[in-house]
Amino acid sequence: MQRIGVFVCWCGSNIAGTVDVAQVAQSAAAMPGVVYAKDYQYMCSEVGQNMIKQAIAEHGLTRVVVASCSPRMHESTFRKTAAAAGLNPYLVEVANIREHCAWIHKDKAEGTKKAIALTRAAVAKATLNAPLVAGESGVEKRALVIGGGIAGLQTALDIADAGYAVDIVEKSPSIGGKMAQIDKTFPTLDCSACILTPKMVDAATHENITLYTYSEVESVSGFVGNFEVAIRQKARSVDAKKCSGCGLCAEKCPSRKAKSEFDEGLRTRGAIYIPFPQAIPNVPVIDRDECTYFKTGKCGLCSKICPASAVSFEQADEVITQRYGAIVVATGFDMIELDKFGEYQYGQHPDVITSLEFERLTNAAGPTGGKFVRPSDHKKPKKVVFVQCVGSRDTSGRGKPYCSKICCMYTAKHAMLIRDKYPDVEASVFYIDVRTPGKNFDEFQRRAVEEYGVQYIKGMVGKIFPEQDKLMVHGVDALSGETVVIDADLVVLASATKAKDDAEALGRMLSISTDTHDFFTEAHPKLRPVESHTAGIFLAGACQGPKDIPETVSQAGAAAAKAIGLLSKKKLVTNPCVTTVNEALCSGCLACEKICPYGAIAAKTIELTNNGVKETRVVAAVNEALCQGCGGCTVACRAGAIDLKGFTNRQIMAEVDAICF
Amino acid sequence: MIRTKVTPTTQTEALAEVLDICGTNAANCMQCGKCSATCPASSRMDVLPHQVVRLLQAGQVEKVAASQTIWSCASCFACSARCPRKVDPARLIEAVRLSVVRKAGGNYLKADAVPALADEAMPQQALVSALRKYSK
Amino acid sequence: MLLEEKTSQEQAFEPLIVAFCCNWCSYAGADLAGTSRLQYPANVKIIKVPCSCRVNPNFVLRAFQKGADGVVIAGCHPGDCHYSTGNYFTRRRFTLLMNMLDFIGIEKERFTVDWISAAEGSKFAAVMNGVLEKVHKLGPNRKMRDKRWKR
Amino acid sequence: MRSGRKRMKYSYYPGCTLKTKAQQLETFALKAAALLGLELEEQAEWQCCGAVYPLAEDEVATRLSSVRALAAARDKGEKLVTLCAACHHVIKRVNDDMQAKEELREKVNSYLQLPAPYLGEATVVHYLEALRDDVGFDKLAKLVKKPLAGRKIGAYYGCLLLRPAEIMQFDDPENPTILEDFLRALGADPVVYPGRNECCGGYVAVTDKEAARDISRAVVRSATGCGVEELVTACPLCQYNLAENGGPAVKLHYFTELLAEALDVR
Repeated sequence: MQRIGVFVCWCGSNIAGTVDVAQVAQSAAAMPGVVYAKDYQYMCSEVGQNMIKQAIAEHGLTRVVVASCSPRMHESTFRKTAAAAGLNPYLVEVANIREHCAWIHKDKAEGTKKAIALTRAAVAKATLNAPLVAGESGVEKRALVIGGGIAGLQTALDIADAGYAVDIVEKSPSIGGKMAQIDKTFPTLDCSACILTPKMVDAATHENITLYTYSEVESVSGFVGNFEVAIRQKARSVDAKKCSGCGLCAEKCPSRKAKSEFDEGLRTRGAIYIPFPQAIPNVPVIDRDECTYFKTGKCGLCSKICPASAVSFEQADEVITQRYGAIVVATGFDMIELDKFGEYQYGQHPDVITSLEFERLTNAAGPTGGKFVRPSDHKKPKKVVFVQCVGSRDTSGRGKPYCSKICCMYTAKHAMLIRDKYPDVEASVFYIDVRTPGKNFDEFQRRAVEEYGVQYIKGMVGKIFPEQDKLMVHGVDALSGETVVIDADLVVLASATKAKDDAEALGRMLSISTDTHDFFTEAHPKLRPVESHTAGIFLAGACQGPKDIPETVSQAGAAAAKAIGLLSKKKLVTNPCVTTVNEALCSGCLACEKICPYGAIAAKTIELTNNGVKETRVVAAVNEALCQGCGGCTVACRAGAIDLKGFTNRQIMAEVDAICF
Repeated sequence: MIRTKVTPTTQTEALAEVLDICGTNAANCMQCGKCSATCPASSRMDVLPHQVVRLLQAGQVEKVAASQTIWSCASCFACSARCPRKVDPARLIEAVRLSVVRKAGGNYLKADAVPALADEAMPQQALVSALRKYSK
Repeated sequence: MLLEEKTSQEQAFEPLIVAFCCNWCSYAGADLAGTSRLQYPANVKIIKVPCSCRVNPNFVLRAFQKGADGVVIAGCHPGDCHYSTGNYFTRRRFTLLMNMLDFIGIEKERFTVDWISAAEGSKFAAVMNGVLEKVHKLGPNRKMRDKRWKR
Repeated sequence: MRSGRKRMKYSYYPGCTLKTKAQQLETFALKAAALLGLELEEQAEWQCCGAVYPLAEDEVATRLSSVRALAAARDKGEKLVTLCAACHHVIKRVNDDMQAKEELREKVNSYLQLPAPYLGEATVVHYLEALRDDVGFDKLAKLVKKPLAGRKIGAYYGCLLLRPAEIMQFDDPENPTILEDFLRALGADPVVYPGRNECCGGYVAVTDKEAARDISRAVVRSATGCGVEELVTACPLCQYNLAENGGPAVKLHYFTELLAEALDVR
């Protein structure tokens, strides 16, 4: 007979508010095998944990049941407590009487009844718990960073500086990401390129960093410490080893129809092109959908004029397979399409642009060479109107319900820069709320109003009516209760941010979850903000939710620290809840082998003596390093020979029985 | 006295009546004012649509009921279509208007006034609409 | 049984629902329902399994034998399984079990397989409320409970 | 009718105004329909739709006439086709109510006591939608005899056909194209102007002529600002407001007038 101790936590008033904890403890004391039951305010506190340790020693407990919050929260805490008292940690069970009971029920009598039932189930299971010993697995000393924007670069640099090899996989032909497109950064107004390009160069030249640009992750398998990743390096059609980066091909390419992604479509590029002058690697790429040679077999001019004979039309995609100990996802964000916001005339009128287009329009290296002119007639605008929250905080289905977080600050920046350079230009900002929490952020926005004379109008724009060469912006000043019209020359829309379109697919490949807006979900919103739910995979930057550069960089650093912590381990403790085969029962049919997604089960020949006769038999054998403990095979086994440690058939049956008590 | 201090509350009978009629509510509104910005009839309104919603949020139905706004709304649904928060100002305004005309003597447009208002070209669609909107 | 007695018994009918939830999605979804303070009846009692594919049809039958009025299996959405393919097995296995339950006279409505992600606290509560509603309409499970049934 | 052409039968709901002040809207629609293979059979004993959709959730009586029309179309197994934007708006939204609002559905049915309760089975289409989806603008273009080339025509949508978009399902409410596509099929080169989906002033014209004038003038100004000389409408009240209150700057036609003109059945 086991000697079980039951510890009922109040969680302050979180549990005690709707569950009579004393009664739970009292009922538990009468359950079979229970020799000790106690309730306490905070079981997870040091005092609470000591209480458990002391009880184990004093009462000779062989099993521990804690009725408290979700095991996802504190199971590991209590396991450590038990281990410290000399009890195998897997002899601890947690009854979830907070998330699954106290927090969802209001009636105290009902809540108490349910808490007792859940505790009874945990006691029944614990009775059958067996001591388990975790195995060990090695750690591949190499990290993969997916995404080469500022988040990915910072993560990679930090990991590489700690002495570990890092590979960056970037989908587009150059690293740099969105930050490379930005002109100035808030709140200090330093030039984005001036602070980003050195980091790009550092990454490219770092001895521990390998860049895979124009590449995508194709498949991921394995587990923490031992991921195996296939990376597809798309054919650039240019031999990077031969190319000197002279740019002659891009200059001479006769195809000029493709819109430059880097310049947000405000100018065109060749079919062979280098995305932007500071691109890394400085190797052109052929856009095969645009290239005349690839479409018709004619032209081939680039190949003819290349002084290094680097152009290679025959180049094919290459798949590289590599093992990694840790993966950091830093795939960034996008801006939403505005085709559902016809009232703002985006796409209908050339002088209605997005904020990202405005960045390119005012950039010295941008399509206008930094000259502040509007797209339609290349005249300098006299009145510029900024509209915030275009699609943000929008529950109508046209936009996104969340706050995009960065628009208040960059809009203030845009308006301030205009007023600074061109004091004769009027700048107005329509806003719903100004949200500027952040170091020196509010001061920055106030400076736009107070020193630079930007007109801030609390209210939205209803519709824009193009009239002759003006954009009549009809809005409202909600504070004064006046309707407003501005005859603007240029309108800048702060469109909402969104997750990358392929984020969900990538998440699925990595087995990490995405939220309803396809942003990757962190393991805990407060306490584990850079970890995903899957061990060994970390998150950095705006792929986890809208964020600005300072926040992205700090998250990147945090993700790097987590990855370094993992890579620095010699061995990882594996999950001991793996399947095990009872060879005496196994018929060797290997139905289990077929359904294992990890290839963890294989046939094994055993020798046995049957009535003095030696014979051999085939049975299933589990590779514990590969088994992830899903338990799918246990159901497939006709003989009931395979069982899952920690979740055995008997344990679950016992739980069912206890619940249906 | 030009103004008195009000106590915002959602616990008024008048508000309950209005919300009952329209089956929608005003809580989603975050006062961006897009409804007012886009309203083609705003020039005749003493209380702008976003202010209507705000007054309803604060339970001050009487102020809306006494406004010119409820008679100026043309039910063109531009406000509702462009609202980022799925608030339906046209419906809220209609509900207040109905809470007025449904009361005895509440008709804004009386049938015998119609001949004087109608002209030769006016389609009866206009007259039927107006009577439906402005009287019971 | 007198009609009066019968109705009073029906009023007192407190169904017991056993829910098997996978650790990665649905158990976390149930946690989220709790964290979000979404209400669903206390009749639902959750058993944690690593993956919905760990649930042996025997467990379901055992629950019915022991007097459960409804059984729920909840796992990650198809395609989102933490173990890649576990929930596909669940789906196939329990389509079969569903037919078998039907065959032996257990109302299909007593048994639910659904997909609830870690982000779907509200779906968790909604599914549980839906199951409760269905089971309430069916009344107590009398067909399969065996002599070990005690209530 | 030429043989071999598929004829499409519809249950046609005209509405009051089409029988009096807006006869051109109907006459030319019917003439063109005959040529296009659209068989519009006018519903027997139709009643006024009420002209405005009752926004109040608790109004049942004002929805009944629409339900009668819908049930009649359902019983014949035909699509219900409308011409007047107001009728279309009211009937389409009431149909949506009948599909979506259980309580209302019960009340309406227990009031009407139809042989078979009406549960929102009918499909409501506007004449323009029938042209676009059933006839096809490509085919329409082939039948045009007198193309409207060289004229500066703008389309005026107004509100009722477009909003609320999720119920009307007519077109993109901010960037509609159906009328422009229609005009293109007739050989015209339509002028797109921003005021085309703004309000004409509607019934406000009855009680506040000033206001209606402000509102419809804004539309006309937006149109003429883009060079529009002629406007097409699909609604008698829009037509009235733009003509009487919008000022003389543009010529106004119902879209069916131009249709008949281009098909040379005017």
